[in-house]
Amino acid sequence: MADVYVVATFPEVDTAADGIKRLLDAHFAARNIDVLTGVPYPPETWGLPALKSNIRKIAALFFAIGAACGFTVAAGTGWLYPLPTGAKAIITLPAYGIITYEFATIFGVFAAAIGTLAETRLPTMKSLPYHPKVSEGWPTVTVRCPDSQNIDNAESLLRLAGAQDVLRHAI
Amino acid sequence: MGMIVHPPELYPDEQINQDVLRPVFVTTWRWWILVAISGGGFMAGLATWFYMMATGMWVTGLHRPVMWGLLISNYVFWIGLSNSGTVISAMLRLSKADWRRPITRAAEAMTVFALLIAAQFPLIHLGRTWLFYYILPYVNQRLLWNNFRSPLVWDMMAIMAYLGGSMLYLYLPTLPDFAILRDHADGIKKKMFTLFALGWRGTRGEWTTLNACILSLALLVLPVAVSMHTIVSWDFGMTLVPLWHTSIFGPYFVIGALYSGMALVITIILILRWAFGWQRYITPYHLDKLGKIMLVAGLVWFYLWFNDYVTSWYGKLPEEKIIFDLKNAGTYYWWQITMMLANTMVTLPLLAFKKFRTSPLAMFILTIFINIGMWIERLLIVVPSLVEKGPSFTWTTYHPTWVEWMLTVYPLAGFMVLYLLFIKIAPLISVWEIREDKVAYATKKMGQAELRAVVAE
Amino acid sequence: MDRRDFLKLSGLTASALALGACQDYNARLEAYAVRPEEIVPGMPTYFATACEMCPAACGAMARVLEGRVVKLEGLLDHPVNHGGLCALGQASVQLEYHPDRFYGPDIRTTRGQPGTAYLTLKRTIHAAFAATSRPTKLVDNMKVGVMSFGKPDFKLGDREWADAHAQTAQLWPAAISRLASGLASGRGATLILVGHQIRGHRYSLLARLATVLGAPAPVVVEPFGDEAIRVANAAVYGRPEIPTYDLANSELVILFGDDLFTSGLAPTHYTWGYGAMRRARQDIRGKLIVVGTRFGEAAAVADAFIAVKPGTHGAIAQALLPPASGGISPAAAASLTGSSQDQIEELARLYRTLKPVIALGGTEVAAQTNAVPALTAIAALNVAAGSVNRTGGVLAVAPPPLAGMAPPASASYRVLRDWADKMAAGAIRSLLLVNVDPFMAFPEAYDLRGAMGKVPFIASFSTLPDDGSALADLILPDSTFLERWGDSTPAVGVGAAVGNLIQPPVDPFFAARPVEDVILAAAKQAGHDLGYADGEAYFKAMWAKLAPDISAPGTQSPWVKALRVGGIRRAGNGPDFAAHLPTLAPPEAPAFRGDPATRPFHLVPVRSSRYRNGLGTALPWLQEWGDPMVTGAWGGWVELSPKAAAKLGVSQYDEVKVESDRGSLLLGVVVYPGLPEDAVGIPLNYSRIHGTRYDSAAGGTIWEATQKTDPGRGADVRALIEEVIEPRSGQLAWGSTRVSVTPTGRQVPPGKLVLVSKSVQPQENPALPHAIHREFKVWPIG
Amino acid sequence: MADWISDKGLQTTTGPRGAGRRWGLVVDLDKCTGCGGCVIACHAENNLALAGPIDTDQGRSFDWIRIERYWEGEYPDVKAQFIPVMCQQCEAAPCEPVCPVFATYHTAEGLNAMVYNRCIGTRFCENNDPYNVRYFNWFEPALNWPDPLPNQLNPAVSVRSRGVMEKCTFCVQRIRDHEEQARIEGRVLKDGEFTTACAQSCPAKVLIFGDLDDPASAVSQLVQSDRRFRLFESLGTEPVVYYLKGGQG
Repeated sequence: MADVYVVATFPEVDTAADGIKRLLDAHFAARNIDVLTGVPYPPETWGLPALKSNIRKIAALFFAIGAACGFTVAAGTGWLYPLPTGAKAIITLPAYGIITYEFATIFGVFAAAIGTLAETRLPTMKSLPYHPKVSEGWPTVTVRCPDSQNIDNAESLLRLAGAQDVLRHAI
Repeated sequence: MGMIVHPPELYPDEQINQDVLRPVFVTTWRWWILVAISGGGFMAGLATWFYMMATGMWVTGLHRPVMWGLLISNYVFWIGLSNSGTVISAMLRLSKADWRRPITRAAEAMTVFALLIAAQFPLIHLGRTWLFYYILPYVNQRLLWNNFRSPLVWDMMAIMAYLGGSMLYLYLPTLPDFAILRDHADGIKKKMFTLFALGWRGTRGEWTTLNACILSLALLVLPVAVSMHTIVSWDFGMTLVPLWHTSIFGPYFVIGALYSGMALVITIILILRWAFGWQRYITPYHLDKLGKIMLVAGLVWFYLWFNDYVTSWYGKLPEEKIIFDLKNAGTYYWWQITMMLANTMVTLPLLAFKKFRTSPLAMFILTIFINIGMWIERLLIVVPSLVEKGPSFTWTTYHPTWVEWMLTVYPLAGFMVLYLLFIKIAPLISVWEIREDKVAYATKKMGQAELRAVVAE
Repeated sequence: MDRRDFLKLSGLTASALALGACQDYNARLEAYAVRPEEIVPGMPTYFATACEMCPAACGAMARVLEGRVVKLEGLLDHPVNHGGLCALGQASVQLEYHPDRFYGPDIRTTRGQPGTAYLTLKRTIHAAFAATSRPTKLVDNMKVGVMSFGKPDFKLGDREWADAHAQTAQLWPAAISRLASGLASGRGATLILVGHQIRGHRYSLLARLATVLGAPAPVVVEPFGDEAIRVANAAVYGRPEIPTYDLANSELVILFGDDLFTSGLAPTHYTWGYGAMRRARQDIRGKLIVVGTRFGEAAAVADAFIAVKPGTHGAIAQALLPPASGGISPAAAASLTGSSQDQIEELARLYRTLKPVIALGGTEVAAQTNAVPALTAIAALNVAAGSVNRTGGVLAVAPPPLAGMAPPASASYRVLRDWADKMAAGAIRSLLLVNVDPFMAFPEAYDLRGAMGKVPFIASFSTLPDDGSALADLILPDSTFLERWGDSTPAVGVGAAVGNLIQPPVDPFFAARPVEDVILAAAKQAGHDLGYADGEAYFKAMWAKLAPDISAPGTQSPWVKALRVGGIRRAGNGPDFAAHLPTLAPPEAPAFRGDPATRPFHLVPVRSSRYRNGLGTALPWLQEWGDPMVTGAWGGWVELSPKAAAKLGVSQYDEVKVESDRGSLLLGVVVYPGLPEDAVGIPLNYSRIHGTRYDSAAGGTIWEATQKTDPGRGADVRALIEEVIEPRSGQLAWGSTRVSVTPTGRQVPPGKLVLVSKSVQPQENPALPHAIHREFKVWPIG
Repeated sequence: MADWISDKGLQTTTGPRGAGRRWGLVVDLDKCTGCGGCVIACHAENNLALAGPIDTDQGRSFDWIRIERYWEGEYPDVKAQFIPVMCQQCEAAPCEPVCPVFATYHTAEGLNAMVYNRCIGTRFCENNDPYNVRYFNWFEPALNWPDPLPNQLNPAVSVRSRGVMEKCTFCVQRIRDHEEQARIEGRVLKDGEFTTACAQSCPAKVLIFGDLDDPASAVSQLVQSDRRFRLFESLGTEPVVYYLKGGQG
């Protein structure tokens, strides 16, 4: 059965936070509640549990992998095709160190970008709950309601908190 | 009371949208004229390039032993310009300097486009451009990879890393703004921005990840910018060519790049400020801050330049003295004088005055002059060392031809074209970052007092 | 059948054969006649022959690949060149494949205008060229870069080549008939002018033709020649020859004038001798002192250079001689020559102490009005020092192995001029220019063109277009020495009896034919059967006389043996000179033409190693190679001393007008530190009016790779030279002209002055050019 | 392994070599008269292109070996010196490592090899060449040989195309040819069995080519001379072209 989201836009942060508080008080699961905003707000703003990102770790991991790749490619090339040039060693550590670093950065940068997309599950084909007012700066609370009887409840709670526009969004 | 503070005023979100997004949707005749002019220059440069490819490198003024000339000094110049955008943005992001917000996007875009332009020069000046891919480390049936001992390969790797990093560093922070554009656009533009926004909604998770990503990128890109300019300097420093073979070139190039790049950032934001009426976003406060950074960069640049100058002057190694004399007493004397006037002797003292730093017109003229000086400086690095290197029997002079001058106009025109097109696909002031500023500086009424909310990111 | 096969088959059908044997550098030297099955495609074949680019008669080895000659090398152990070969010799392959070679005989109805049959042939051959696949367009240009390396294969258009060969085959009979009728009409009033390539038995054959016609003997034209040296040598050594200078074993060589190694009669031989003199002996390093006006190549390698005023070389020689035989004091010599007395005294000391010593004079001395007395004084130095008939000294020339091979003496300018006067008077009915461009030997002050215009019939045997052939009614292009038979012997003594046998490593290019084939056929038609079917039969018959002298191992015939080693060489010298020390008159002052007030500069025409006697100008390698001293390429220039340049306010690449009483030239300035303030140097014989694309004065050829138009070489310095004759030898005193130099205020147009090295002259900034060269800056003087 | 990561291991003067030969050239400046036979011999042997007058003046001509002339002093006390300069085939060649595509590298027998097919024309090698002996093909050389001049071309040497660098190869085609010949005949190469085109043409025997690793070879003997020096020796490029000073030394 399709998930139904209740989407409520608020003109102000305070009222939106209030709406979330009401939902939590009504035993809506925190993991089903989200806020769409035009700017990032401090995590504490909504009274929801803080989220963690693994991007830094991913970038660091791939930085290391890139370093290994870079050195392997540079040194391996020298190893397989040992062409002497200018009485430089076949495995020239300073030169290959530079290649190692550049490879590491390329890997790290792209890992951070691809990791971001993966972590945020973007780009997506799904029609996810959204309200155009978000881009006007209106915080918009979305609540996933697995049980259809909770939908009305959520709507009324959010209206009570001062939501301007409350919609249902089914996937 | 006239004091310049930040942020100057706070606007409602709708106003910001209106101000900042307008250039994306509203196209004036002035834009078309600029596109026509720069596009013409770009196409002419492109045609010149293809002419040179089809005819041969003899159409340039290059000859033995001046194997690199104007084209490579253009390369170094544009690589230098590309430095500052990403660097300033990353530096200020990492140091959480809030005043950065209105200028980061414009600066980052400058980096990407200057780099895209600069990266063409190594290809332009190849004898057999159509075989450029021999330099790439890809598996091939020729059973040969590239020579990782060559500074040109380091250079290629560094350009790839910096270009990749800068493009992502430009694109990912623009995602929320593409979402805003998507919500404001219709028709074909809506489709385009929907595609660009990748379905950004602004969930808590998205923001958390994006912020982490931006910080990671800033951390990665900042040293890569340093490495990139250092490696460009090593294209010269690794050689045995007199006055190229110096260990100061690394930091000297990095700081020179920062200096000329900062100048271009200021030139660009001033143009944007006038063109789009963004006086309320880009204020003398920014000019003052950027001017201070530029002043420091300029002083350090001069300090390093003087280091190089005085060591080769005092040391008097015969082969170095020949080139030194060319610059300071010979053929290139007036170039040297012009350079010193344009980017040091006149400019740096003026920058020390707040009055100059905060005057948009003065800064505009000043930054243009700095970049003229820096362009000459690149020329003076590349050319004199080559015309009189090696056995004096082979010494020569160098006179660029129209082809090389066309290919000097080409990067400028190309850069303008790219920048003008970018105006139409992304807001040049980061909308969400300004709004975040507003959140950060929001005030709360407490009793009779208006208190500033202290918000940590 | 493509052209390669054509060349291969037709070139290799002779009867004699020999298997390759190893000799120098492991080369497989071959006799001319090798059967096709013995040739491995892709493997070079070497043919021993001799170089004929100049009179030196160097032994040479032609490397032939699939019917094409790709390189000429020196023949090791040849007494003339000892394995070396000079620039001109190396460039001879460009003569062979010169783009402007005459493709076949040309009967002209209007002088200077090619005949219709020739033009048709030329078109056919160009069509055949065009049928080969070569990159010509820009797009192809790029394709070559991408797709392939090396020159695309010649895909010859078979039909076009067959046409070309059919056409050439038809042209010769008519041309020979025309020559026969020309000879018949000329008879006793026939004049045969020959160049240096007509020598040995080729000369004998022409001499025989002259005899049967009742005409005067063929006249040898050597531009700006050496007759004064021969006259002086006759006076001192008793024979008008240029003896063997045994440089290799001498301790001191005093060279008057400066062109021994570059443009003398045997540069490779003397260069070899110089090298051996310096470093071949264990403990002795021979010294070289150069006495001259212009500091040139020899002075550059000399231990000392004694600068003298133009034409005063003889005074230095006389300062070294005892007073009894006309010697003068060093002080007197110093005042006459303008050089330092100390230097002369030091030279006298060396001359007295070092034995053996050789003194010899070059063209700088010979080009003056006092040439003979000066050269006599120089030759007398050898007698006074006891160097004559002595190892390390001056030795008599060994007679050639065959009397018929003796080198014909070149005619003096006075003789040439007399003949030209006869032409002008209408006394010459028929003129044969055999491998010679007479214009190279005449200053423009003499109207040779007008004189030749009076001759009813002119036939030219030139291989390349030149000013002489431009006036011909009939062109009968001679084969190059790489395509025909011949023999030669050196023009100077080399310490051995040398008979070079020249064989054709490749087939004649297109339809060129050897002179002797044409002469024999035409003489026969004119009713004088000279007794031989063709050149090959003629040379075989001549060399048959030598058979007992050539010891041939095994079954090889002496002829094949001679072919394999390139002739016959026997070490030894001629019968000793009966030299005597002449009593000299006080030094004679040289005469100059031109008022010193209005013409302040002496003109020093420089015979360069690049152009030599004029044959080199047509060859692009020699044009493009920078002159060793000036580094100038492609044409002429005017050398000005730094002081003179400063005084005139000109610098390199400025254009000046150089003017004598005879004419004027516009030339680019080269600042040349090796000249006195009152002399200018201009290279000699660098251009022709009707030359090839590479040496014509007017230019206009498009250089395809860069689409640049060749500016041309400009008028030659012969336009300036006064017609002054040295009275005793009749030689042209071509160094007797005074000129003025006027800046035009412009720079020369691009390509008119070409300098390979543009480095700053040390006079402008003494610190610079040498700073970087400290490591090898040890000058020859210890 | 130690050889691979230490620069010393590849210093060809001391390190191991594959071919057991190390080609070298000795130039005796005391014999050189600047006659230029070597220059034209090189043109003929190695298919050097013609540049034409304008491009020659612009410094785009080809002289794999050139005779440099240096002046000193003022007339009449003027002096000049010739010095033939060709690729010095440096053992620590600065031009080699800067090539991004291995178009130039060092062969086991000490030759500074140039692989035209790989060259993309960065021209970095000539920048880093202290002797300025590398020549770039600014134009399509084949176009400057009007018919029938190309008949002279030496088929053993490739004709370069536009956009690639070229330089003296020590006549590598001759080396290969004679190595092959020796192999067929089952013997070792003899000293002086062959030589480069320039050395062969030199009438004064200024240039002597041979194997520096063969102690009996003529070049090995000559490099013992006190007159020996190398160009720009202080740069540490380790050329294998040895010059012998002129003069009484």
